[in-house]
Amino acid sequence: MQSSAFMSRKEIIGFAILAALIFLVLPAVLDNFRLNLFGKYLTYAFVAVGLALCWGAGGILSLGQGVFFGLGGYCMAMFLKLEASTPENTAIQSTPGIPDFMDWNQLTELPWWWEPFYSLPLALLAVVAVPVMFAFVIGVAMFTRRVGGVYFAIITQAFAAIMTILIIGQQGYTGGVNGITDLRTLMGWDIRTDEAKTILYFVNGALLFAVLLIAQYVRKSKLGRLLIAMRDQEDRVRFSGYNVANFKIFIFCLGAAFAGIGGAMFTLQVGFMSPTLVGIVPSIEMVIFCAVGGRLSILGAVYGALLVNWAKTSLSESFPELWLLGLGGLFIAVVMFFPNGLAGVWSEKIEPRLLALFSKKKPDTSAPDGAPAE
Amino acid sequence: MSNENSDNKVNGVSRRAVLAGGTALTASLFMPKNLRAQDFATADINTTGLAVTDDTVTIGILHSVTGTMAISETGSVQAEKLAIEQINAQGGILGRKIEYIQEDGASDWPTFAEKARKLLVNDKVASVMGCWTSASRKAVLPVFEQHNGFLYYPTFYEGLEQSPNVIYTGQEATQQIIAGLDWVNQTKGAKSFYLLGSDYIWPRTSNKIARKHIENFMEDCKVVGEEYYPLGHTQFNSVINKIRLRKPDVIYAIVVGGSNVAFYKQLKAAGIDPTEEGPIVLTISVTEDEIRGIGGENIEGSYACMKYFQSLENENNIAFVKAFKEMWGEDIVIGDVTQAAYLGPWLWKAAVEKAGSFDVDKVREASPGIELTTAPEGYVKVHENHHLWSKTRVGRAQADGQYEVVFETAELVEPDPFPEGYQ
Amino acid sequence: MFADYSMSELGAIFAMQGFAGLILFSVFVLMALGLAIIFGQMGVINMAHGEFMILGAYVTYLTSNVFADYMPALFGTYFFVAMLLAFLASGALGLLVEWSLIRHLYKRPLDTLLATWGLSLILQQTYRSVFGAREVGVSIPDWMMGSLPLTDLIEIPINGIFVMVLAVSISAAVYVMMFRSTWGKQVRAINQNRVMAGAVGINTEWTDRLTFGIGCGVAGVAGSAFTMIGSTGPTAGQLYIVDTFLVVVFGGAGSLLGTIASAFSISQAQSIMEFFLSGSMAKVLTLLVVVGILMIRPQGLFSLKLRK
Amino acid sequence: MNERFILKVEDLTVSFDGFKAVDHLSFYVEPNECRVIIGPNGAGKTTVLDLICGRTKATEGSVVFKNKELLSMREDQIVHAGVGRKFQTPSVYEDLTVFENLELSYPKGHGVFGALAFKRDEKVRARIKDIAETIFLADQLDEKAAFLSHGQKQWLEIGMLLIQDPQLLMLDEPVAGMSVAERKKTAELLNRIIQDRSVIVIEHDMGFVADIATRVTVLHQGKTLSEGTMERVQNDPKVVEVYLGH
Repeated sequence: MQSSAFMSRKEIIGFAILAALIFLVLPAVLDNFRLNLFGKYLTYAFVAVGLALCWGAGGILSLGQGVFFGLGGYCMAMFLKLEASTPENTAIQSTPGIPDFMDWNQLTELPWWWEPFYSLPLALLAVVAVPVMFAFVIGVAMFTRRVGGVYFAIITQAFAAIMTILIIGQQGYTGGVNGITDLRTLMGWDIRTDEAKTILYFVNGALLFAVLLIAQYVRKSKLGRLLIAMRDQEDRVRFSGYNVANFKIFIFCLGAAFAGIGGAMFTLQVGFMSPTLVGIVPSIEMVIFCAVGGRLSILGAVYGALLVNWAKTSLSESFPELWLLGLGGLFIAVVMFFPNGLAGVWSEKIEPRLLALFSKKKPDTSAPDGAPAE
Repeated sequence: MSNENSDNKVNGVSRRAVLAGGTALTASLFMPKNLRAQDFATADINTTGLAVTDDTVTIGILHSVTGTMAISETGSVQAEKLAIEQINAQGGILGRKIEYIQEDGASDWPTFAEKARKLLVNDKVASVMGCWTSASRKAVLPVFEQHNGFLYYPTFYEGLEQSPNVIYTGQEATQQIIAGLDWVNQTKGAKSFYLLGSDYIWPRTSNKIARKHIENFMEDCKVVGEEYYPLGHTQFNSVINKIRLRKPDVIYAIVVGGSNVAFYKQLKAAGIDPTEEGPIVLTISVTEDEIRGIGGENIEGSYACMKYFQSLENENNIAFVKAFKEMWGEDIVIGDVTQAAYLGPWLWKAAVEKAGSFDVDKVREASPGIELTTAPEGYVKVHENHHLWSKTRVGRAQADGQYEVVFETAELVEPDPFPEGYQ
Repeated sequence: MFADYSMSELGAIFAMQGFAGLILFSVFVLMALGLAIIFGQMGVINMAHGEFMILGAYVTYLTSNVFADYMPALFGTYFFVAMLLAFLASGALGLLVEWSLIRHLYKRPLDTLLATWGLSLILQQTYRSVFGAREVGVSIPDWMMGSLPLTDLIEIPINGIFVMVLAVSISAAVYVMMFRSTWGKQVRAINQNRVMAGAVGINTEWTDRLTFGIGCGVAGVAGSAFTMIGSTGPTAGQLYIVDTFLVVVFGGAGSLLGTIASAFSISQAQSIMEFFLSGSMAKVLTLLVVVGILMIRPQGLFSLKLRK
Repeated sequence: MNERFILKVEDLTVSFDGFKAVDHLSFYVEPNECRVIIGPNGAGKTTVLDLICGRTKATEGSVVFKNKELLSMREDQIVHAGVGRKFQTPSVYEDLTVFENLELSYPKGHGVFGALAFKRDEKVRARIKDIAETIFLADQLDEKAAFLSHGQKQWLEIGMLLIQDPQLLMLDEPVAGMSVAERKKTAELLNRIIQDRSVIVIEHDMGFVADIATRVTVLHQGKTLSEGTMERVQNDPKVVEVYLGH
């Protein structure tokens, strides 16, 4: 009979393997520098998991996830920047006590909307709330008017462009193209030391697992099945009595919240936030992380983010002039040959063989190959 | 995991080119007496665990080879490699050959930070030649300060910064702006200025300084317009019409990148031809490098304010241009930043030799006061504030893509990254 | 702002500003036409559209070099040859891409988006390896630069006129192909009902390929024309992609007339706002207004109300 | 209010760029009535159903169901009011199992958070099993809908409507594309489920129509051509001319 358990045995094993990788294997084999790098990659995994829900399950492709990642990251960065801009640290400025880039832009007092970011709880709330509010406004406007598919993708991409131009243009308030840099401490705790980075890596990993568990819950709930139903037969869902727009708005907001958390963790681990993470290119790259991992699989999304970024770093170290070719080729290969990404390769190619290897019994591969006869 | 980089410690440059450059320079170089490696025990000159062996020292090169900034940063990489080859041909530093690890910042600021950390933490490089945009420098700055690295930064920039871990071999904004404005006012009688720029911090800060100077320090002069366009903008007809409306004596343009090409082509097509009567076009953002993309015929007659032009006629520069072309090809051009990047390894060499050590703290201590008599731009000197004393020059663009130098300051201009009265 | 100027000066400025808007309009039309064919008629999202344009620009660059080296006497006319070659080169690349990539993805429009983005990265790197990271300077024949003084005050840039003429003639050519040729009929038939079109004997495979090729070819011509006003470098194509898609979507996909109307309204809005506001804010406002209108009217400006 | 009719369609009009697909159409449906709409292709049959269930927005007119105006309501609100709609081509969720297909139609947990908190309890299981037996799919509960035959998909969709227990059921060509055996079984199924509720059916198969119809409405060019019992309609000369006669 139907099982609606939170996780199947296979999924428990999958989660356990990923947990072992993130919490045991990587910290054991990587030096501090590399571990921090993987911590950075894992922040993209937050976005990729959100995309696996929005796009993989719900069929909503957003090319503007960088906006939410950036908003979360900027909220965190604003808090850290205020903490770093004590009057003592900024004594050489014409207005001490405000962030340095404001001083360069002749601002003489902190803009009112920066004030809440003196408070850590408010800043942490904003990390999630600001991207969600943004996603909510976009979602309500677009989904209630049934904008979907390609149009949604292009309009969200336009948002990424608008956001970048705005952040760069309003540099007195946002730090402009440089971003918000030189972040030092979190409540007095120096985030730049090796120990801090290691701790942040584990915090990041724990948060990622929290997000993964939420995603798993959503996937396994009736809402998760509804998303798949909507992707395939939107009208049928509507005429089964569901307000389809609400579900899309919810999942889009959830994806935005995940991205915001990822952005905040990025700021903490990398030490700054800049508009280059908001624009069109990073937003599309985030989609690729998800596609490489397998757009249907939330665990796959994490592996996708790790793998692509690791490939990017090592390719650009060894063949700096060729990595774009590799990345471009990867995009095409995934779409053309592995539409279900790593997760698909695993479940279609590797897993059956492993099973065959471990159980002496011949694997039962006879999937139903057509509609049953009358 | 950390040692896959041996591949890019390249030495694939023709020996002839290096030797030619090397000998040409020796003639004019103030050479310290020949230093041999065995005179300096590695343990003495490297007490902090940098990548120094008995016969090599490793430094980092960190620029964008890919992405939008690759256009600009290529020249810097070439210049730095040339300087390294020449130093090695002369016997290296403290008897040690310089090897380099090149990393790609990929026009992406987090990548710059990541690579900077890798160079400092994993590769323990003794110094880094790198960065181009302010954003990339701001991104790596905390990394350099945290891990006590030493960066030579080649680009003219907006100032407002002075890090103990950076030597700024390009001009800060006042060095590039003030003398040029005074010159155009005094020799051309210009009174009204239209400020224009790409929308980011360098053009905005530079225009701010320009505006303060025009309004506070130049008699009867005024700014009649100030305007910014997004990076990558390619349609300038509207602003050209606005310029027509305001009839400024000078169009002060700080447009960068691809926008530059569009701006000058459209300016010319709109009938504002700097070779003829009409507004003077003065820029601080177009070097010979950029002219290649714009096309000499499209910018001919405009003035640029820099510290270096390829056409400078002094012995140092003639030798430098010759060596550069032999190494990188006859049709290459050399811009202001490329020259500044070339100074980096030489300044570092001088500081290390003065300190008698590769230790960053000692090199930093030795740096102020370092002089180069061999710089292609002429004589330069490191200021207490880690910027260079250098001359400001005005050049007029020619159809062949070169600048004709029409003015240079009599004295070296003092760097002033936090200018009083300009903030 | 206008207090110090005489009426005739103001008139002249506004005339020129109107003209600037028309040039921007022509630029948008050229950018968007190729995409309107590909996206509007085939539903394929070609994120490498900008790179096809830049291919046209590079072809123009090569042609100018060949003319300068071997036929300096004919240099004044090379641009026409270059545009033709740009069309052929980008079109040929388009055919190749359709054959190797796009045709496998017709049922997955969002996947074409990803695959063509990958393609755009590959093309960028290829341009960089072949032509170098720096922008190349394309020499434009003298007669195409400079301006035409209409009155003492009004000057019209010649390359602007050229771009306008080109936009009009290419639009006309596309219109004729679309609505007068067999190919156009087939394209529209396939757009309406692929299975039926196949059933009545239209070679849908070849028509698709040709459509994609022609769309890319038009992009190549646009890129060739833009060497007069913009830059030619490996990543220059990226600058166009957002504007281009917005123009097409705003016009209502599938409607050539809509694309032109949308190019007109966006260009006029942007050009007017640029005159009164700072450039960056004008751009942000234009994009916001377009996106805002699209939210209210997702089908774009022109679209038929159809029975489902 | 007049309680005689459960559904009152009055003056309903929709035009697509000037073409009136439905033209000032009025008809009334009584409780427990099975109304069959017939008419030539393009008569506007499917459009009428689309208008009632909110899939297409009407240009003018009114549709009143149990004293509620449907035209101003969203699709899901119309469903909650008690109107169920089956599409012409079977539309089921192919990636989900038969069980899950039915479960999603179970009238509980229709809000976002309701869906998140929805529990698959015994009551739900029992009801789904019950329905599955009705639609001959009790043995296929764990199978993905994609692997069902065309006829089975039609049944599944009907089952998805039944589980909501609508008071007005609208079926668009429920036996189209079925084999003879399936058709027979479907007729049997329909005869069973049209008890206790009102039904509007679009159908071409006259034998089938005669079997189930209480009253028949003949549409032609968006207007009512004739209305009444099957017998009366069949003998209407206007109908014979445009529809049955060719």
